[in-house]
Amino acid sequence: MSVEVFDSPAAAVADIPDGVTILVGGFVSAGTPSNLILALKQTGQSGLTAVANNIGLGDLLDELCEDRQLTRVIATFAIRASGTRSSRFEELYRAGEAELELVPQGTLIERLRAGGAGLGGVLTKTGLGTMMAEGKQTLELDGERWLLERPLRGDVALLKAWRADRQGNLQYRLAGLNFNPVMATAADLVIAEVEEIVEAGVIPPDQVGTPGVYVDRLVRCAPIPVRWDG
Amino acid sequence: MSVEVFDSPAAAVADIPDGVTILVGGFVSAGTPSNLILALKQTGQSGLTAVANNIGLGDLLDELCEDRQLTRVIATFAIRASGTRSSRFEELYRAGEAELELVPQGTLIERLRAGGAGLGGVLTKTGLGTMMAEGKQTLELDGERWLLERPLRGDVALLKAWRADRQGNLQYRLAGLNFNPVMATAADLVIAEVEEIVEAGVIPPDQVGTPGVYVDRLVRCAPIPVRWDG
Amino acid sequence: MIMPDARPPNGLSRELIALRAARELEPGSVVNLGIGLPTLVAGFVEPADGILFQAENGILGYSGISESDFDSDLINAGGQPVDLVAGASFFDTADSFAMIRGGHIDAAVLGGLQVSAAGDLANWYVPARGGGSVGGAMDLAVGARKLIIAMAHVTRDGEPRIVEVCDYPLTAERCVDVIITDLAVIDVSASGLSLRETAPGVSPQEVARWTGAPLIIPPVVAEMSL
Amino acid sequence: MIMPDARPPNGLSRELIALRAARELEPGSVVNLGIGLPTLVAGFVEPADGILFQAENGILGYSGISESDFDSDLINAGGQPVDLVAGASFFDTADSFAMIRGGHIDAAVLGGLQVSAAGDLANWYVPARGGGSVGGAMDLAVGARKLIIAMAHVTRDGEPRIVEVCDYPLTAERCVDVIITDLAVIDVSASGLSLRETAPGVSPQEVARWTGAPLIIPPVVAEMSL
Repeated sequence: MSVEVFDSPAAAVADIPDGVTILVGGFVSAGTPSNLILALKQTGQSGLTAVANNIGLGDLLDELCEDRQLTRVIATFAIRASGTRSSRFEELYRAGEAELELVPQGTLIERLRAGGAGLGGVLTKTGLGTMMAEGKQTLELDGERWLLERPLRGDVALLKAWRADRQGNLQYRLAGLNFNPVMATAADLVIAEVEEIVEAGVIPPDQVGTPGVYVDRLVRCAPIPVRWDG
Repeated sequence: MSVEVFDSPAAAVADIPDGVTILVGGFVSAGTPSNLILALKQTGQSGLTAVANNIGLGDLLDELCEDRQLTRVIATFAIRASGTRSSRFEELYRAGEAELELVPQGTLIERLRAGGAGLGGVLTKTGLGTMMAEGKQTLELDGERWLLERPLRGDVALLKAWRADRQGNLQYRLAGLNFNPVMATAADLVIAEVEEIVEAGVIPPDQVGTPGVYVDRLVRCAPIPVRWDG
Repeated sequence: MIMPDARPPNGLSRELIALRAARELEPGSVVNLGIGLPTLVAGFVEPADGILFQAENGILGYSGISESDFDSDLINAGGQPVDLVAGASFFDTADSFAMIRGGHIDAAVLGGLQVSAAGDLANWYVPARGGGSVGGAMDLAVGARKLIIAMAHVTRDGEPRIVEVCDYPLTAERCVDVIITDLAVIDVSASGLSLRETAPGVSPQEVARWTGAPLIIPPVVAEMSL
Repeated sequence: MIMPDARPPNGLSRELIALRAARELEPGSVVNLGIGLPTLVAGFVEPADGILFQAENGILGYSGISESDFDSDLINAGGQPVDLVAGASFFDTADSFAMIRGGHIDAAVLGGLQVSAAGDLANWYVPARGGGSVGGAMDLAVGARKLIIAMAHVTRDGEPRIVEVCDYPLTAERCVDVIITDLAVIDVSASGLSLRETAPGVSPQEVARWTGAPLIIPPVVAEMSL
């Protein structure tokens, strides 16, 4: 249960092995663990599967494609409709060097939630009658059709919160929550970058966004502002 | 979307028809809409189904059994193992005048969540191999067995929060959250009793427990302290 | 019926499409705006109408795009900085899509690549490009109580985007309620596509000519008031 | 083997069962305590051990029962008022059971009516009474990484509660890891029930005599240190 505080993002991700699945919190610029993503680039793990809302132009996650560290991406935003400029991921994808599993946003978060909450899946109408339903089980219940979506978990989760206390409790700011609280529940090793680490008790109990029980590693670093251009 | 403020709990529940399903927030003494429950007793609707965590000795919900207003209860705590004293509900239940559907707590909240979140059901291991699985569909997926639990919704939800703003946003205190935030999403008419009503903007956006979009009616009243004895 | 070498009449600008879409929103309703053109809709509602915008990344109650002061944690689903109204709230993605799929969003305005006569929507995948970006579109198409599509009436090549059957991969079946384009406002119902309004200077016959599916033209078709 | 007219030896009090159960908890672990006897466990852990108690109604980090100052919004799952530790947090029931079912609770201590040789648990339904009260027991039995049952070794009528096969309706199959009673500490594994410790003054043979299922008695069985 106890949380470990690391001196640097690089130290916090150094022992992540090649070939694992990494959940990456954040939505475009909000709540994105930029320091941890860049540390992952620096430490150079390869064969990674990334699960994230978005990978595109301006996303730091896209940087991991420069040295072909990502071989598979599960995301909701990946290939833009307009082809004026390509992300590095798009180039890898077109070259057949990286796979893409595109998932509707509401389904991605429910699959992650199921993975963290000990559920075997959820039934949704999202994706019925579309490419997203291909190869998936549908159930008809009381005359209504539903698509069965299975749980998704990561070996590692990289999160960003505003601040943490020494119990590992995380507090988010503004729209920095997004995927972070659910991803915190759905990985074996949870690493969070925060702007500040405070004593236990400083974060009011009703403002804890992620209880410390979910968090394994903390690293304090100045946030890297990101501005998205798709 | 707009929320209506009522002068009294009785006025807030007066037009609830007979025979509807009512979700009742709260967990024993915490976050329990005591004023609204007593108002329901006063206005005298009958043939009601109540969905609540607990109905037992000392629960105000049990008072609705005095005049046989409840004909069906869906709950997690209902009949005590020890029979030294009986609740009114237990008497009705033994007389065959009220039905009981007992549901594991984690399953009850997931069924309510599914009902509010547009999901057709969830797969859980809870209840597998027990009486709770009788008559329910099980799925075997990748060699693991799961129990399919279907959504649950109410016609009405009665909630208790600490305070509300004039947009209907609710803020809870301490362990007063429990079933309230999920039940707020899963009923057609949502009525909340609160200790205070403030202007929009007073509740910080990151401390809103239930966004106003879910809330139809507010009534300000002094909380009734409840002490449970099972 | 369609002449590929001809050009459609001049219709509304993107801004005016957004303005017309804004007029479609009920006072006091909760509305989600898709990326691109729909984002502009927020700029055309009156504060007095009390419309609350929901962003699927976890905000209820932003008022519009705020380019002045960028806080990377305060953005809409398109990554644009936003301002908040009094009474706004934040929540995580799970709660956001519970709100969307659960039917708690009164209306969504999304962009479109194609809409079919049955109200099927295609808006996330360009076959020539592959891969795709779906975001929250499929959940919004399934969950929003009213789905408004704001798009150009034809492609850059002059091909109709309103078609008998979508040949682009679907976002959802039978989900669209209203189509607002540079040329027209078209209602989608079980009986088909029905022309409600035309853009100023555009005739019902011209709309029909650039529409790739049967279009019901009532005896009286109003001109959009903008 | 069982003589209904005989009485079992005097074993531990409820408080000492709770104390022994407390010793079973790892420092720094996250623990859920069931209603009744298990609630007493919170009173027997050392603050220095940093054990965090979770209450399924939505608290992580309560320290113990606080009868002095009743706040109706600050209770455990048994309705008892509690104090918080520094670093506590509140959450709703959905998040609480996500934590429980998702395997994030290191250990749960629950009461029992019957435990079978295979580790099946029955603890929510007394056939003679009907109806039942299940609370979070089924979710905890399925989700907690280690399940400790704290109960009296026999019923008031002297019938064993540890049985070959439960005749009371089950809470969950094959879920129990350790049984702590007034007479013994018994480990449950794939190979069956194994006696680990006896209460002071109670012999392994006496434990076996009041146990309704085969009991493995290793060559050395420790006496509980309390």
